Amino acid sequence: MNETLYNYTLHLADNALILAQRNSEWCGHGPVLEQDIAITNISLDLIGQARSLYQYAAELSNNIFSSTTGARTATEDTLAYLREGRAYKNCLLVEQPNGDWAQTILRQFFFSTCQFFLYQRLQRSADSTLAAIAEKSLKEVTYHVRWSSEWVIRLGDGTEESRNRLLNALDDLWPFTGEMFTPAGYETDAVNLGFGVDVKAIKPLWEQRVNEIFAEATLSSPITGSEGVWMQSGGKEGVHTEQLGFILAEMQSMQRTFPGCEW
Amino acid sequence: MNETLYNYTLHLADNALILAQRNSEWCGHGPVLEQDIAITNISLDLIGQARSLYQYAAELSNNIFSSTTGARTATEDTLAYLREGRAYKNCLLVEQPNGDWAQTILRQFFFSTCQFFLYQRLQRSADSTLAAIAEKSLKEVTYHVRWSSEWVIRLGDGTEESRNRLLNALDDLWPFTGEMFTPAGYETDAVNLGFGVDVKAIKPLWEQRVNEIFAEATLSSPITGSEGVWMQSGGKEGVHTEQLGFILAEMQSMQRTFPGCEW
Amino acid sequence: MFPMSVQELEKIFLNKIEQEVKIEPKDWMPDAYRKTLIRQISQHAHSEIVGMLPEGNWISRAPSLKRKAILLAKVQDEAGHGLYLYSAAETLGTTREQTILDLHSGKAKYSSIFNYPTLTWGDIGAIGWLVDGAAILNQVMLCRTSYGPYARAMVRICKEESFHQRQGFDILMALSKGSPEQREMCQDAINRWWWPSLMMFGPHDGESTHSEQSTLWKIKRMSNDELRQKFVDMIAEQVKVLNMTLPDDKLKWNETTKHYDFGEINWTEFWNVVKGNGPCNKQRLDARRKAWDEGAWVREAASAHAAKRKMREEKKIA
Amino acid sequence: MFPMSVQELEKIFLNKIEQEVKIEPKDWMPDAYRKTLIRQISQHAHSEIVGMLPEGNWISRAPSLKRKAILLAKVQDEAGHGLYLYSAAETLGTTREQTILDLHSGKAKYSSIFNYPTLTWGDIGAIGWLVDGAAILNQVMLCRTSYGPYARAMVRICKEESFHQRQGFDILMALSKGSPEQREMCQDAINRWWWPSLMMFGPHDGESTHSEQSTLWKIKRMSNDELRQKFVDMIAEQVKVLNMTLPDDKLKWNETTKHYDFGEINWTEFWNVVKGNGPCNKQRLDARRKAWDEGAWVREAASAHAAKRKMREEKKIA
Repeated sequence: MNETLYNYTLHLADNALILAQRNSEWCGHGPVLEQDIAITNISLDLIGQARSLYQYAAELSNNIFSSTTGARTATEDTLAYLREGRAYKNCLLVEQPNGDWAQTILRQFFFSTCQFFLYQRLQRSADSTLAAIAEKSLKEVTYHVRWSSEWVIRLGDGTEESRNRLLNALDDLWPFTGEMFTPAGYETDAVNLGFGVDVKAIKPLWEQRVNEIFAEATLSSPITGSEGVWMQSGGKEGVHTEQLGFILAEMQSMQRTFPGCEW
Repeated sequence: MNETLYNYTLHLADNALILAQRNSEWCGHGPVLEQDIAITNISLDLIGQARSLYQYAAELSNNIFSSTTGARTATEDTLAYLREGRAYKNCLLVEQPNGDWAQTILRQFFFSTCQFFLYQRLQRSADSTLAAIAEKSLKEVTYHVRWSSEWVIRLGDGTEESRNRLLNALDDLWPFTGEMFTPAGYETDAVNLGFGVDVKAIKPLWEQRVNEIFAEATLSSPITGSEGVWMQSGGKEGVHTEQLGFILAEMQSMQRTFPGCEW
Repeated sequence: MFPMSVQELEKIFLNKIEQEVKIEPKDWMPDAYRKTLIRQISQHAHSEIVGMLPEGNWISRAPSLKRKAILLAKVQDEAGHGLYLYSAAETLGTTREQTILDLHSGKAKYSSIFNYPTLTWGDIGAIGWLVDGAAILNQVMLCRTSYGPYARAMVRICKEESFHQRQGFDILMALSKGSPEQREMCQDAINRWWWPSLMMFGPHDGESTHSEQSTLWKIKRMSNDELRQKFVDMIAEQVKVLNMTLPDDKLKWNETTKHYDFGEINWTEFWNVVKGNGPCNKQRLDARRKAWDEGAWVREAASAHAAKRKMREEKKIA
Repeated sequence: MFPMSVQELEKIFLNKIEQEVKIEPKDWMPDAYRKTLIRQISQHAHSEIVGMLPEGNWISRAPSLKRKAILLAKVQDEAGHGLYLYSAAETLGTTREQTILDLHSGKAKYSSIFNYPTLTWGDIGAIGWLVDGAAILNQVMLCRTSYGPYARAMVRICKEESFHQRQGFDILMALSKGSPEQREMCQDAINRWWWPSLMMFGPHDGESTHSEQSTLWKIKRMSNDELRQKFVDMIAEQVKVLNMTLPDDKLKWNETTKHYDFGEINWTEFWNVVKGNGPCNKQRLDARRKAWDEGAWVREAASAHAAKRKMREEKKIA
């Protein structure tokens, strides 16, 4: 069971960290000062979640692998900074480039809405640590959903340009939404073991919320409009897009250049 | 003397490598297939030069530091991949972003024209290895100058858009040209020791060539037009722009992630 | 001389094919032959150009200067191959620009293999070894194709490709002799690229749309399945040198056929990627379109300058 | 009531200044006082906003998750400070948009310190310790400035800034206790940031254009040189805790003055950077302009949507 729990926890942590890393690229470059602050805030919340999850994963890892001779002690930082791309388990959606504001907003809306329903259920996880992290994070995620929903509405029901940009973003990002609801092996196992969330069961809730917000944004439903669109997957199992390698090269550069240092 | 020679050689190598790295970003993304090939070719020539120079620097380094206990043996790759930004001695010009084609062309033209006069003199260096590398490289650099000159002329005397883009590039890059002709400490020492080239003496030749090509491009002289423009410097002494850190984080990521491996 | 009837022309054409005389640009040829060739050659050209992208992705991160130079030169070679092939297509009455626009609009295809991502340095080795390896078998056959300019382009390309395959194998060889992480990287890359490489030979002979006519015209001289078997036989031996395995538990030497048996390809995935749903289809086309669109002003400037220069020279003469 | 004469108004105003009563937005104030404040507050706001860039440069590469979060929060605080200050400037009758456009056109200035590049992680520590340290001395003084909204903004800002300074020192502390490379990184950052930090206090008192009038109006309550000396005295002590040195061989405790003596600032460099010739002046302004220009459609969409929503609500009511 512990290895499933470890992978499951890492997957949640990686999602949070990679999206935080992406969002933080906006810091100092946002379209409005208030929104620069808002997206940075979301980034900070996500780093906070990632840290709690990595700390827990490190604890699990040290228990699992403690017998192995010479295995280095895991910490939140070894997990974040010393795993390669093929070991990262985030879904493809969160590693997609920031693009313009519409792209960033829609990525956040799709992800946070899913994360909201997931954490809601994870609060009842048989694993009390995961349950506690979910509970603590849910307030933040509720805000992320509200903020990104408002922006989807604003852009969809704003100017012709903002509407077109949002539709372009939809084109780019939609194929990456399916993966969130297709369980990886460790997710299925986690459900069976009683501590994981059944992502398939979340899908209709997510779709309903997406439909509602799109309707308010005066846009037609992306769900009915995209039947037959192929869904990309692989991220959760470590097969990423070419984006992730560059994210990690930059993010990990200091830890890789100066191994074993305290900062 | 050997340490001056080492630094002097590294400086030449770093110039070649960083510009090669920048140019190689075009590979597969050029505006015309033939030019994609041409810029890649220049990149390849520069990597070749960098390799010869790093190999020589490694040899010098191993001689200088051989007595130090436990010092790792230098190779072309340890010099390229395991030095940090503050140890890199390339001039700021070559680390500037590719920008559009005009930016890339003008950077190449400014740099290659300087490199041409420098290598021409370096052929008569008291150091026979440097002289040999210069001689071998000069044919390549002659081509780089011709190719980039032709493009400066084409863009300057092409459409209104291409002319404007070239002038924008001039605005961005001009402040980085002065550094090429302001000797760093090791350059002055190298001149005194008889193996280095006096970059101050090259300047009028460079200016004349630039004037000629700009005139052919139906543009006014950037030299007379830019009196009083402040010249940036620092790269040769390891104080770079914020660009270099990102170049190295990406370029060195494999060697840093997998230390001590053979590839 | 009286103009010949189509029947007579066709007879001469088929006779040449029969006699292994190359068809040349100025020769008469059936419309369908011309069309098939334009489609195939430009598809081949596009594959070279799009194929620059997955490998190009690792140029900036190549782990040694030597590997960087080799990789850069290789990707450059592919650009060169693209040039030869666009020129060969032009001898059939199309233009490079039109051919490229067909790629960008999605009308023309390119090899599906390039719609997979390169995730590690090991992939650069695997592409050289497996993808170029598969391509070579096809290209060696095409050196004897019936259309002269295409056959001659292939001869030049083949020389360089076998070089590339060796370089790819060499990358994997270094990994296979390296640290545990490097060996893992090697096996992982082989695992991910093996099946897509097998798909490069196209559908089974029975299901291949254009194959029969192409064989009659000697554009194609071996069937998809024949070439694929040849590839499997070759790679199954070479992988032993690497001390790695191919991800197929049905792979086994068959003493009767003197060939390797192997498992069934996932044709759903194959058709799915062909249809545009591979992991990188959109990304690859977007990258090509972006390069083309952002290069428009450069091409315009070059021709504007050429026109000005020509005018000035004419004035001088007058 | 009869309107008062300018002389009378000015008397009331100066009396308030005298009595340490804050001037508030609706109070009468001399035009020059208003102008000086607008110039100074918006310059201060721009410094916060432009100041996000050099530190923002290291967010993606922060060497631990904790440091990443701290840095991100810090840069975000600076955005917040920018907001307070733009609001304070608005109470004087300017708009945020106009203020920002003045920055982009080069009409308004910002602190020159942000025109130096951040080259290593050590620079993030040095900025926190030295740059924020210098800023705080200035800001603590400004908490008692005569214009109410500015003084109150400063009180909020000061609380956060001293936090930032401690975090910066903490980064350097970790480096100073670390590997030889880390210690070198620490000393190198101090070497590069020391002199520019001293320049932050502005020219010598004799050469400072706006100082005299500002002091009379109690906008400014300590001279440039006084503040600078205070800073040197503070840092010269703290650097010992780091086991590092300041790059000034004239730095020495003076028993007579009970202050540290220190070397002369390179004023040529100072004026040069102020004039726009610092290593990053162009880069910083380009980045701000780019963010603004690329955000234009977002701001337009937001106001278009707000207008639509308002219209709909009015319709509902009607």
